[in-house]
Amino acid sequence: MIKKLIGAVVVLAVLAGIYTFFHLLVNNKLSIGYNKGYQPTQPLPFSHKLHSGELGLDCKYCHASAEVSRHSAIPSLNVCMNCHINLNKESKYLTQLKEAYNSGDSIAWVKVHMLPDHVKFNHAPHIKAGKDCQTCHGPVEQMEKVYQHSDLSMGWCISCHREQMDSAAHSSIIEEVKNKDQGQDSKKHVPSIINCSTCHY
Amino acid sequence: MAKVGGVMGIWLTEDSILAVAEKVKNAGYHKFDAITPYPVHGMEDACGLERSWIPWVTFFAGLTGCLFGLWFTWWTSAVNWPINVGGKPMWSLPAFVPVIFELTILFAALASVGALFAACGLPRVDPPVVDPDLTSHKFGLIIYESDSKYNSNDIEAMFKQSGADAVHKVSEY
Amino acid sequence: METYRKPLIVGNKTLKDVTDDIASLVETPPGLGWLTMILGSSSVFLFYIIVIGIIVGTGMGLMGVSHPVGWGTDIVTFVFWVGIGHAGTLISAVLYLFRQKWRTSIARSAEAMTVFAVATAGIFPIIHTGRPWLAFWLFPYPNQRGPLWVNFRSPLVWDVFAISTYATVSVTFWYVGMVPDLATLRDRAKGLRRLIYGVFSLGWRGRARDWGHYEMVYLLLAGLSTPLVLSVHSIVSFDFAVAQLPGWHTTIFPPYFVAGAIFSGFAMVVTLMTLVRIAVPEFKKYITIDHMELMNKVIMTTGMIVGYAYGSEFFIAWYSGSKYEVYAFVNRAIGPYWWAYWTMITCNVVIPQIFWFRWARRSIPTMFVVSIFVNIGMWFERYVITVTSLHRDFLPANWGMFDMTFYDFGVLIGSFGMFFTLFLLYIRAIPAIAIAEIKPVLGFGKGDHNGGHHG
Amino acid sequence: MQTDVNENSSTPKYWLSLEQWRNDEGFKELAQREFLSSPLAEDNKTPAGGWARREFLQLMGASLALSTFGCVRRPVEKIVPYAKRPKEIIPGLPNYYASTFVDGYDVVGTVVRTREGRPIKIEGNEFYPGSGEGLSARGQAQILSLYDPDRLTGPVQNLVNAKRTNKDTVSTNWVKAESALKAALGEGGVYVLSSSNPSPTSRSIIEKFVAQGKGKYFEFDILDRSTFINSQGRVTGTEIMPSFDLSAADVIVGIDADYLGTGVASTAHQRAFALRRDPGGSMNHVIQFESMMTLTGTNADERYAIKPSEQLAIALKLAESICIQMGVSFPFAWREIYGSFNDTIKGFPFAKKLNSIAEKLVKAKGKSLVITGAEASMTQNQSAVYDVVNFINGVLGNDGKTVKYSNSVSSVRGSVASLNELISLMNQELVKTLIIHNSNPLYTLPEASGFRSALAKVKTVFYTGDRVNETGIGSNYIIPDHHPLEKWMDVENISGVLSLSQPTIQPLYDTKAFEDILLQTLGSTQTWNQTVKASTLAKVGGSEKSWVQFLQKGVYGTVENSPKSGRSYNGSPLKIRLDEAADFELVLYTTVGIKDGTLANVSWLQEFPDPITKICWDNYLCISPKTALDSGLNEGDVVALTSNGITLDVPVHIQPGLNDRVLALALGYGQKAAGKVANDIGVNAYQFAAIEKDQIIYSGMNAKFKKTGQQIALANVQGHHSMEGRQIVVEATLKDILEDPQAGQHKHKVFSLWSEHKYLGHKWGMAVDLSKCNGCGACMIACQAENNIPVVGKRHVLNGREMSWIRIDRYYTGTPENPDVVYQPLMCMHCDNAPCETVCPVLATVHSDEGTNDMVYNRCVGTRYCANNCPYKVRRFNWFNYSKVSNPLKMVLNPEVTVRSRGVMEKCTFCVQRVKAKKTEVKLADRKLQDQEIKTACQQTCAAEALVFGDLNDPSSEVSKMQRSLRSYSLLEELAVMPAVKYMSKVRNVSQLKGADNHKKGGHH
Repeated sequence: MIKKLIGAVVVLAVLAGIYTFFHLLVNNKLSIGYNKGYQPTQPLPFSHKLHSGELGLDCKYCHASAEVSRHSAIPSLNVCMNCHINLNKESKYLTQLKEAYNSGDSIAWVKVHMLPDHVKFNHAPHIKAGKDCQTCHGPVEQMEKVYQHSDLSMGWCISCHREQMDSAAHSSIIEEVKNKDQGQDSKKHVPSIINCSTCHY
Repeated sequence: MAKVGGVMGIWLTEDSILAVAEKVKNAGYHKFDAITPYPVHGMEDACGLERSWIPWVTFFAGLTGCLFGLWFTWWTSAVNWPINVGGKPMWSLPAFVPVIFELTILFAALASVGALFAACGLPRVDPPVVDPDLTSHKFGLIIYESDSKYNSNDIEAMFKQSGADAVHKVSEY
Repeated sequence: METYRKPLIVGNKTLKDVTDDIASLVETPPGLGWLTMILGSSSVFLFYIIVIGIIVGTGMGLMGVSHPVGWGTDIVTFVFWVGIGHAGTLISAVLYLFRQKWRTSIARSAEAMTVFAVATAGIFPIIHTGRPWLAFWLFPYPNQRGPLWVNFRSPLVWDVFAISTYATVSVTFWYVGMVPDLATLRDRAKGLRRLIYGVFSLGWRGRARDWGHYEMVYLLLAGLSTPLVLSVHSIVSFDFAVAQLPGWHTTIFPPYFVAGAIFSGFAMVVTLMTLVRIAVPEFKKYITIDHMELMNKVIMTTGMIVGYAYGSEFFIAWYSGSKYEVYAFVNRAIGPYWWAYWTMITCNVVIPQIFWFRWARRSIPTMFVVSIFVNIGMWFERYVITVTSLHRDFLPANWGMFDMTFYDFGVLIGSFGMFFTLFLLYIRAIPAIAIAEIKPVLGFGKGDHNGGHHG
Repeated sequence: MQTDVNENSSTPKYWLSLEQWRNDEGFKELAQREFLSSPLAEDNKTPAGGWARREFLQLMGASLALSTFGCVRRPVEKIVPYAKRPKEIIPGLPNYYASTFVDGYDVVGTVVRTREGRPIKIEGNEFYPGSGEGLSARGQAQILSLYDPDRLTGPVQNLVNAKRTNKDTVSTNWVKAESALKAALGEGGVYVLSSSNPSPTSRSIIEKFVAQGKGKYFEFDILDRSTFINSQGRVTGTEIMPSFDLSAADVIVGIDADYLGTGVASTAHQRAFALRRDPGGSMNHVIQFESMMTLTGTNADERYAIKPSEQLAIALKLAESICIQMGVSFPFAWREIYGSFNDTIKGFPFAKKLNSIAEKLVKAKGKSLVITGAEASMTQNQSAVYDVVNFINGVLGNDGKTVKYSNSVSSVRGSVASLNELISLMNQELVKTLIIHNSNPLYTLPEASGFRSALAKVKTVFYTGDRVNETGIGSNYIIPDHHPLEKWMDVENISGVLSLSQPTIQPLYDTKAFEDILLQTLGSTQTWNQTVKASTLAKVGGSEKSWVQFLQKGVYGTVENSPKSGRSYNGSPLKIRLDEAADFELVLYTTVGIKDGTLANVSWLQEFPDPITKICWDNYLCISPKTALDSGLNEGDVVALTSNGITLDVPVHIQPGLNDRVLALALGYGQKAAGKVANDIGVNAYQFAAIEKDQIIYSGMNAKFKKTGQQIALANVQGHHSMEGRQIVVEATLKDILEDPQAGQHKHKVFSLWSEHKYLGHKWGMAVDLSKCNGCGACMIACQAENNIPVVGKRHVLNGREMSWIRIDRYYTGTPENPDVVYQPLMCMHCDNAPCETVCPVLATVHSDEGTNDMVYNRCVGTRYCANNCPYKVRRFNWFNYSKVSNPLKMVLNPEVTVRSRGVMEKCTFCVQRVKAKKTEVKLADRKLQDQEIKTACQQTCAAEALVFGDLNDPSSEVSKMQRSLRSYSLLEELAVMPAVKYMSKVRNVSQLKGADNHKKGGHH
């Protein structure tokens, strides 16, 4: 009898376990096999904590193209030099930087946030939609050494896009569109942000 | 389960084992069993066994499989992530029938076999062997000591006079 | 079938004889014949593995498939093997439900054939994909892509469910039927063999109550397998029937495919049984000429059903009035692939007609040759359906041709290597005839009460 | 705004590591073996130095290399930012530069799209007069020639032998080469030979140079047009190449003209022509007499298959009956010759028609046009034919109306005479130094011309070509010029219209602008760039502002539109040579794709199926079905073709609609040293040509052939050439259409079993006007360039494995002797009820809520079920790892489109990347999307404007209007797949359709 009872309990426990695992996985609470937390060492120990956090530089001062282009782009060295041409604090890294700049052969930074080539992510519309850099990149202003904050899995993207689709703003657009024949007169156009071709083409 | 021994007789023909089984049943024994190398026709009646309960397992397992299939196809393609595929409705039930059907069969079949194992106490690591030919061409009948009328001598005598080829005292079967 | 009382097993075997006869094949060391056969088949199997390796490593382009013929040898051979895989369950399940006692002698091998045929077939859908290493995406497993599930509207997903269910259930069925026999072997064996058979026989004891449940489950499995086996080939036929391609888009496909499956399946059983009879003369007593004749009757009947399907296809094509449909079928008969079509007709419809003659039904060489032809014919049936429909469809501009390459022949031949290797191993490892099933029908047809009243 | 992309040199090892990463996905060497037939098969050898310095690769390269491999493996990736970023370059955004594509006489204004300083696509320049946004297949393909792996990476010296047949070259440096040139200049006797040079500045510099070197500058084109210009001179007194205004012509009669396909200004002509093929407006009537089936002929309403020797007879007959009807006197000098043709004319199967054709011309006088001048017209009597044709136009008063001499095509300058003069000078050993620029005479000129032997007498030969080709082998120094996309150039194609081509990338290799070399040798202080600017600045208005405007617009000046009064025409005596009728007359013609062979090493063009024959990767001898029957020849049988005492083995292609006495062979093939792609493909038909005193003969030569018994499989991308009576291309006569716009269509009642999905927002769709489409195939190459579509090579094409996302189906209707031809561009139909989606097990192809059929490469496992279930068969499968492109070809890839890996399906996406880009732009600018703001690559390049893409939910959009038209129908409507692409029926301006019976059969389904 006892045996049977134990057996039953074990079975139930296992079932519950499987369910929770799948639940977490499917709802993106759990990430397996993604680069989350990837924190490579860079050729120069550039500190976002210092520049962005303490000196309070705006992210988009260096990553300017994020607002207009798909790439937020690593700043070209002349951007660094805008300040460091005058800021002549003695440091071997700064001298390295200057050498690289003068010789013109730049610096090979290690890429932290890597999306596969079949994912066409575009920074500009996300910034336009009022997303903070931190939403995806995490508290960069506190990072001495940048690491990957989100797992950047497809589920992770989708979950956020789903929220947008369910948001009040979106449904209001739909309403407006429905009223104004197929949305042609409507100022806004229906965002199609949950298609495959939103990211894959 | 606690080990239960008893007295086992061995017979050589199907007819005799049937007869013996009848006899033992009529003699008022309840805790006894026949061991045959193949399903002997009419043995259930002879031993007074009731019909197997496994069909119920099969039925409900099948039902579960069916409902699960129904829910799963609906939830994945109409609720969790509805996608416009070929202009078809999100929940295209007719197209889901094959999957649901297969799941029904799968659940039912596996559950039945599972039930069989449970019912026959399989798998069993060290099955006692009284006579290796019991799985080939001999027939045995055992009366367990747990039976209220159990008396090894009487039983042995009965087996002998009903033409047992051999009679063994078994510590466990 | 039992209108006339002929013994199912000849030679007045006692129960012990039966055990000894059947067990001996497993217990005695293999003969030269078996060794040569296994050597041959396993080397073909090895070749098969290499060919697949090259294809997967380099690309599907190595095979003949192209544009517009996107499916070729892989799918053709897949359907072929799945078809073969049906006879087993049919014999063991459907005939069981119909209380056809004669099935007992061949059921075990037929089921084995099913299992191996399905295994062989299962390889093809995987290797025919462009990226086989991702084939697991066809299973709806929870994932971190949204989650992204599968398209339950696609016949290929139906296939995944059908084939895997079928494989599972028929293996279970086969194994459950095997347990008492394994127990028999266990009790005859010593040492390591005893251990192995002991493990696989799961400690079977054969008490009356066990047998009660056992027979019930066997009946249930038979009952479940019957609709399953019919569903599986129907679903395989949906791969074609659900598409809108002229020549595929046909409602007749499910019954037509099932009939074809039984047809080819029985043919393959006859092929194997004739071989087994030659290999193990003692089995002639159990697999008698009567058994063979009964199977030949089935072959002839299903052959004519298939023939009828061919005919009605043409009628419907003409009757539909769709010019694409009409063209597709005219093109089959007199187009560039006429040879395939007429090979199919000859092998499947014409040749089996010889079984109208009793002598043919009862002549081992004849039935062997015929069964081989039927298998060839059934392969060509799938070839005709797949290739000739694809190579000329709606827009003439993208009509094309399909030519088999070395690799196509490689997988085709190789698959036989795999199948026969498995079957030969089975013959030596597992009682090729169901001992526990055959014993009850020993006295059958001898006026004795066993089974007598099941007519 | 010159692109001063600055020079950062990166670490090459970075690239190698990437290559290694790409290589380690299994069985590579097997794959290699598989690819031997494919031009993509080369291993990734990096040319010395060169591309590795390009910073954009540092930025984009990683993502390109990653290809479509899922999130499984993650190599360490590097990002190398610019050291000093050029302000106009924003990573991830394209820059556009106005330029000009010079392709013989088809000069087109272009816009070059660059990404991170790397040109990736060429598009038409909407401001350019005539062609507008249209661009030919060759124009689209030019981009790939920039990244041609066989280009020279620096100057080389050839250790020539007496015969000038030595292949061994040693690389040299510019100092050596230039000093050699300087020495030669001092020595005198310096001559320059080039093809027609459309750049005034360049010409003036060269002239200055040869003057210094006491030599002369010769211009000569192998596809010569000088005889036509001379004829203009004889007949009118002004030696010019007039431009033709097809849009003003109601009746066009062509006598072996190919004004749509390969002729002068063909792109512009296609646009003008299409304007008059709209049954809504006034539709022109087009008549064509031709000895080879040309693109023009297939678009004609009436087409007559003739042989070259009959041109003159037809021309004279027309001239005569026009003169009679107009009451003008038929030139006395011609009567005798005309008389001699009496029997010939009576013999024509279309003899009776000729008078009525003349009638039509006369009826439309001033609004008609008689035109000729294709290679097929270049018989020994070409000047006579041209005289008569020019005379007819004069008599009809078309001059100044449809024949415009005010804006003559001034880029046509070469002449045979000058070539012959040069040869004789060389033979007299007066030529000490010869500089060969922009042409490949040792390949194009037949041995009989004696050019090679003459060249042997020249002391030093400089060649500015970009590879060691036939001419390169024959010259002492090869001083590679920049690629046109790397170079400044001012172009005056139509007199009075100035356009510019500006560098779009830093020179990939150690090359030098030819003009720069000359200037340097002359000791000038100005560089070529400064000279161009200086000389052009003056013409465009002088101010810096006007210069910038010019750079932005790319064009300056306009086309004269006010009709000029006609010039006086006189029937000067015809000089003709008549020899007895040959049983076969050979015609050497040029194809739309390969043309003269200059871009032959561009794999896109080699795999570009010829619009008419649909064959690629070969040239072949076209014979009529009857000839094939009589001589027992089948498609692909090799024959030994003999003419002018030369014999070559060529496979035959059976071409319906060819005169039974005509054999036709394409020029531009059979190159021996053009590069890995083009070498030894086909035979060199130039060998059959004859260079005479003042004309080249390409047509009408006496020829015979003998069956050799060999077979060559011709890679034909089309399986079958008849519509089998199915409703695929709906044809109707103008008359019927005007009565019933639905003429020729058979409507089907289609309904749905379930409720349709709603498409709020946009719903993308396309309309294709089959009456406008002329089948030129520019869209195919445009699509290839835009969407990174790989080339697979002949062997795979033979297997039906070409990858084109948009293809053009060509069907013949009517009889094989004289068929009508219809073209049908076919791309993914983006069906609302897409059969492909339903059967995909893994949801790799599904519908977007903007109505497009999305294809997700990275989800695809490659069951190919979708392709089987696609009734249009527009899906293409990556049978091998085609995307494994060698450098520098890799640089042409469009970073906006995923590079597909092995084993995945691909297809037309409606250029979703363009849609996305525009939508983002609109979103960022908070404005609304305008109709026609988004153009797909195929639509954009289509000079005929036959393809229109847009939003079907917008009732006012162009595409909605077209799809609402009663003329439009959906292909295979009865399948109820609801395509988002609709076709508009093909309208012919004739009384009776040749394929009419077919369509009756195509009744109900």
